[in-house]
Amino acid sequence: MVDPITATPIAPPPPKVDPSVRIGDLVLRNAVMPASGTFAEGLAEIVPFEKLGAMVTKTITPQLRGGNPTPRVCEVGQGMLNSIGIPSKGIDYFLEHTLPFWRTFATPLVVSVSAESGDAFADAVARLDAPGVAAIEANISCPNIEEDGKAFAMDPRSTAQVVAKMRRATKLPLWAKLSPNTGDVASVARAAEEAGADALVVANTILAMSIDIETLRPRLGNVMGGLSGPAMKPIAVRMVYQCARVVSIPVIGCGGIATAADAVEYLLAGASAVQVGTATFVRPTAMLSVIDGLAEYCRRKGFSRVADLTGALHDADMTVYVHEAAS
Amino acid sequence: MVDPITATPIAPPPPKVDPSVRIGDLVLRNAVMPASGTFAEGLAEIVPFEKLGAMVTKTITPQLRGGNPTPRVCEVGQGMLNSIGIPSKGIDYFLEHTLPFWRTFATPLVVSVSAESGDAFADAVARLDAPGVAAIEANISCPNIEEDGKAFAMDPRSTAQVVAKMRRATKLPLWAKLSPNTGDVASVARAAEEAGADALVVANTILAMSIDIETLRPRLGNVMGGLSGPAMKPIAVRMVYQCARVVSIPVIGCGGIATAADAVEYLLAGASAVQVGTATFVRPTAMLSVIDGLAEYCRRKGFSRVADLTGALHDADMTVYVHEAAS
Amino acid sequence: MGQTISFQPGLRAGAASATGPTAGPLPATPSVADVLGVVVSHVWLNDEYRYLVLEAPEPAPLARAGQFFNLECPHTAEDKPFLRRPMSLYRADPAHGRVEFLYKVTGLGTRALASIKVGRTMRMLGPLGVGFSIPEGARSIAVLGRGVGLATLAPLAEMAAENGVGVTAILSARSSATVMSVERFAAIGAKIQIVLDSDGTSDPGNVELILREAAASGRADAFYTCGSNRLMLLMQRLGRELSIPGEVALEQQMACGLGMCFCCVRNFSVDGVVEARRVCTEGPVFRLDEALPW
Amino acid sequence: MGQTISFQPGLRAGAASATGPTAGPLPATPSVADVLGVVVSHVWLNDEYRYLVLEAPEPAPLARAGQFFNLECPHTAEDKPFLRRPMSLYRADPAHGRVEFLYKVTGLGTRALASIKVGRTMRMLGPLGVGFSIPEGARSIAVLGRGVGLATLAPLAEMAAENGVGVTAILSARSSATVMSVERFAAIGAKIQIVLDSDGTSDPGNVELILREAAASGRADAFYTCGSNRLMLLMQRLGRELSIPGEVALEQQMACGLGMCFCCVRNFSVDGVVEARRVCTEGPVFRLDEALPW
Ligand SMILES: Cc1cc2nc3c(=O)[nH]c(=O)nc-3n(C[C@H](O)[C@H](O)[C@H](O)COP(=O)(O)OP(=O)(O)OC[C@H]3O[C@@H](n4cnc5c(N)ncnc54)[C@H](O)[C@@H]3O)c2cc1C
Ligand SMILES: Cc1cc2nc3c(=O)[nH]c(=O)nc-3n(C[C@H](O)[C@H](O)[C@H](O)COP(=O)(O)OP(=O)(O)OC[C@H]3O[C@@H](n4cnc5c(N)ncnc54)[C@H](O)[C@@H]3O)c2cc1C
Ligand SMILES: Cc1cc2nc3c(=O)[nH]c(=O)nc-3n(C[C@H](O)[C@H](O)[C@H](O)COP(=O)(O)O)c2cc1C
Ligand SMILES: Cc1cc2nc3c(=O)[nH]c(=O)nc-3n(C[C@H](O)[C@H](O)[C@H](O)COP(=O)(O)O)c2cc1C
Ligand code: FES
Ligand code: FES
Repeated sequence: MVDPITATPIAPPPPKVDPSVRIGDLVLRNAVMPASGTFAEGLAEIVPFEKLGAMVTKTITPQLRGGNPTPRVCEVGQGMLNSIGIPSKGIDYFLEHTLPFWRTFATPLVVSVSAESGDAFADAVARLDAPGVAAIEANISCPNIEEDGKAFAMDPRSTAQVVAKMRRATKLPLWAKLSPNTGDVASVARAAEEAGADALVVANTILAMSIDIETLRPRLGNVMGGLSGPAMKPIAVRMVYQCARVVSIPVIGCGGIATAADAVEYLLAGASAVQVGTATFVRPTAMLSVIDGLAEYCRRKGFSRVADLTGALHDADMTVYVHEAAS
Repeated sequence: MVDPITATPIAPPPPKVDPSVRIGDLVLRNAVMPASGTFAEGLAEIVPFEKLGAMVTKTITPQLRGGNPTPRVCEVGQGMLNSIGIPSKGIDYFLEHTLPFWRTFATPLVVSVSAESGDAFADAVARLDAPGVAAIEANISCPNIEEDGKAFAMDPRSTAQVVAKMRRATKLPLWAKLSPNTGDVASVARAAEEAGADALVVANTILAMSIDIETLRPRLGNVMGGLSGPAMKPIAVRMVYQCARVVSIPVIGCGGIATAADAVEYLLAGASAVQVGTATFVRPTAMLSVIDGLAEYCRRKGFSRVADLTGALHDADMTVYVHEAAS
Repeated sequence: MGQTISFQPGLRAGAASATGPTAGPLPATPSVADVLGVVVSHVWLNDEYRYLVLEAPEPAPLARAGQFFNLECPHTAEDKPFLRRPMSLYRADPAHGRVEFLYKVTGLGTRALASIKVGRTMRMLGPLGVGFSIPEGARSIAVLGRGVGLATLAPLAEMAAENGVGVTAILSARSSATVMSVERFAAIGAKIQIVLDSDGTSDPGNVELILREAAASGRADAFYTCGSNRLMLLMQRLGRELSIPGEVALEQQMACGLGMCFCCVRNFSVDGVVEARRVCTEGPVFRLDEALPW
Repeated sequence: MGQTISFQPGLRAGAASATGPTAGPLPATPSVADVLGVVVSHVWLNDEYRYLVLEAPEPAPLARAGQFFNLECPHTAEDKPFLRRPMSLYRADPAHGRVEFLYKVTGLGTRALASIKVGRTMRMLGPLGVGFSIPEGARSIAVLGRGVGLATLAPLAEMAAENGVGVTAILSARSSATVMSVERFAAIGAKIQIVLDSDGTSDPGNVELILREAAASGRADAFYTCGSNRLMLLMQRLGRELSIPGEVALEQQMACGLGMCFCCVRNFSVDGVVEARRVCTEGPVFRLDEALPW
């Protein structure tokens, strides 16, 4: 090519990459969104929300809730533990005071919700069917009081029950956020799909613990908490791979994503989009570099659409035992 | 105190710390032993085996087995994945050729064993009741062919079955090595105890995956593999804590221990001894510094016995929901 | 505290309301940014405290007294802090584009921070949080700090002076070797009282006498404190008794610094009801009368 | 290969037998240790290759040609290798207590290694594995290497020379800029043939001619190769045809280097049966006729 004015040769423009992805009926302008509980209004000054694929709220509960004792976080190597709990002002407060803020952005809003029983979940989901809510993300990694406090998503049966109840309660796209604290995430994924989930988010934090050997006390006020950040990435990538092989709804990868390379790993493993959590604490602009880096990777590797990365792993010649542990 | 010869004051000798621990009927000279699969003859030139609390063999299977395709390991941040599989020359070979080597050391030998069904496990355990074998570690994190390849230790029922069969087959101390790839390790632990295990090892590697985004291929020949090293420590510490609260047999902590501080964390969480795996690859003398560091910690903190660290966590004033996920 | 002179660089979303997010879009010009500072000086003041000066682009040097930054500490061979560390503004110099911190080396993060060399860059998120405010009509304020808390109060004293408000500064420390920032307070003509553990003058009884005297002689239209639970309780009690409004700068473990993670909450007593607030967004400066001891 | 002159520093447990561990206690004086080396020189040879010289206590400088070390690479801001990295001995100098490596910067670990400065220390585990051996009665050997494989063969050539065995060295490289160690081979009076991709001389057909000529003129009583699959297959075929014994130094990903983890296996064809062997313990030097392509 030649510059029409100077008549000097110019490099061809880099090939255009389509960054958009589709999660069920929802088309997102790109594959990157925040993880629930790691995103809020305060980030707007640093990250233009119009650049994100979607916005995801902190989990909201039907009623006012306090959250856990402090300390609520601690570092562990290249990761952190949190036991924030789910402090929440309740759905009414959310609809009245918080939703109007989110509505001022053109980016789809995903509302994360949690409740203590299937019926409470259904009721909450129904109440959230409001203008400005693009999808519901059901945080079913939370304890189910009808099952002795075990999380819904630890078990395919309770997952199916709670998702089915929510499905009947709303026409909004319904995403189920799975827990990594299960021995059989693939079965849980299938149960959620069969019960009517439109997408899966894989995964929430991994239950963990850290002890201060000087004070001999747990480093979290709640004793145990959830591991997030790079340390959990290989585990969550594996779960995305296991889930994507057994469901046909989109899987959204989440866990330790800090760079575009991390996001690519999730997409290749089968994810259709990704959520960035802890990385935003460490580098508030992390999501923006993941967005740019994804397009750059596609350009370099000759993919014309970010969506083409989904499941593009070269594993056809490899034998996979989905359930098999390693050592 | 005064030096009797020079008559100058001397510092009192540091208080003696008893490093020994008891695992059921077995008294170990200290709390530190290698993790199965990360220890072999080749280390003898670097670590005097007489200094270890016990020696633990690579898992042995009844028959000759090949192991997995290469690459068999990859790094992930502060940890590694492996899909070695269980290459094994079989029990007969072990008894004839390998056991005599181990018998030359005064340190108790723990033989790790694995099989594909409850009966095969029982048979293997019976054959290993030979002079020089101090205890059996049953690696029940391996796939159970009677349960569609799911690991025995993913489920309390299959754990109970396989442990009960082994219990009937041997009078040797029987340790059950649990898998972290379960949603309810506490129930698995209880099942193993009820079925007759003398101790628990918590835990094996966590199923994980890593992808090379340049080649678009899994970084392990077996696609998925087990995460070990520091990255898994907070998860395994949590599991030790959960297990130690619900069983009265000793728990042996394993996962990411590289320093004495790591070992102290496990002991405070409820472990009676620890296994060091991946750290030996990174620093072949790691076990020796853990041994020395444990005594040093006890001295500094005023514990007269390393065994007194077991469960010494200050959590009495804290509310614990053993099953509850965090976020 | 009734009407206040606002010294805030502009209200931010989180700071605008302690009860919830505001509706409507945020101001177009960001007043918070994650900028790259360049270390221009970094020295030990004594065995424990380091003084760090950075050149940083706006908005960093627009930070006000009581605000803070969330600093990305470097990694060293031994220390690899994962999260950022919050540090109060010690001095902001918009004219020269400088931001200063004074910190105590306590653990992993500050040990790593202490390794950063002149000329190296460091990401700094801020300015964050709600800074100090001085009640309208105040002619003189009393500040009471201990340890690294003095670092947080020094820019408040200067802000007061700039606005023609007098300052009485009671500086508490273990020994004379660890009193810091005396020159800063002296430079603005503050009436300085140093109280020490080493000679018993830091005893709460003595500090109470000093504060009462300041109040009695009209040198304490408002109270400010930072760095000691015991001194905070003392000032709170006196403030209530003498009807002197006040503010306290609090600390809590932080992850995001931006009001997103809810790890930095502390409890406050608001009209008799206990309420949890995020130190990073609703604080770190709070009304003295609502603070609860920690 | 029949009877061999053993140049091994002493048999080690793992190395003693390819079929399983030996019974009985190990030798009292360890011939493997994890020692702390001090970097005395570390320079770039060209854009890709670095040359590293360390002072290290025994047994490190007793290493023999073909053996290797497992190096603990330093951590940098960008690269934090978790596992060690295996590197062949490039030169051992027991008299001066030195050990040298020549390596190519390829990824995380070698990038981090490249950052280590003169005067810094590095843990090095070794010497590890089974080194080269020269058949008894051999008067002259032919070595064929490519890329960094030349580094592994250089000390073999010196060992041959010390034992009065002549050396023909065929050095293959992309271009003349990347041929390494020529001086090393020249210094011992080896007959050197440089073959390049840039002028087509590295073509297997040409290399075959050179090897055949060496064999025909009695300069190839044994074959040695390292660094190229294609060249290994060529030498293996010729070795079989001409009944020339040989050895090949192989690489495989490693974790422990001590025969414990079984990650470093490669397949070999032993009397027609495929057998997996650990490169770290049964190798890295293997019989050429049993090696399988990778
Ligand atoms: C708004 C604010 C302003 C601050 N300003 C200053 C200042 O100007 N100078 C100064 O020396 N210190 C200041 N601190 C305290 C400083 O942040 C901590 O000393 C520092 O985080 C300790 O980290 P560490 O890794 O070195 O210590 P460690 O004890 O190893 O820290 C372990 C964990 O506890 C947290 N932590 C420990 N102590 C504190 C604390 N006091 N406050 C909050 N988190 C803590 C750390 O963030 C880390 O997550 C401030 C804290 C806050 C919240
Ligand atoms: C016995 C032995 C001797 C060696 N001697 C030399 C030498 O003298 N000079 C030299 O330049 N290189 C040598 N190598 C290869 C060297 O170990 C690798 O280049 C190095 O490990 C690459 O690590 P990296 O992190 O820089 O590269 P990456 O490609 O990022 O490595 C990723 C992973 O692959 C492994 N890996 C990559 N390439 C190799 C390889 N060729 N062999 C084994 N593992 C690999 C690494 O250990 C690491 O686990 C030797 C390898 C072995 C097994
Ligand atoms: C401080 C904190 C709070 C969180 N709160 C929630 C929450 O309210 N609801 C939820 O579904 N997940 C919550 N999570 C989990 C994240 O959404 C995400 O699943 C997890 O952190 C893994 O991703 P990451 O490694 O990118 O952080 C929280 C995580 C953190 C670190
Ligand atoms: C290379 C490798 C091989 C292993 N082989 C076995 C094995 O054969 N049997 C077993 O029970 N565990 C095996 N493990 C698991 C370890 O014994 C241990 O449970 C795990 O690595 C966690 O501990 P670590 O973090 O200290 O390595 C293996 C681990 C690694 C890294
Ligand atoms: S630090 Fe995250 S909300 Fe305050
Ligand atoms: S590297 Fe561990 S067995 Fe070879």
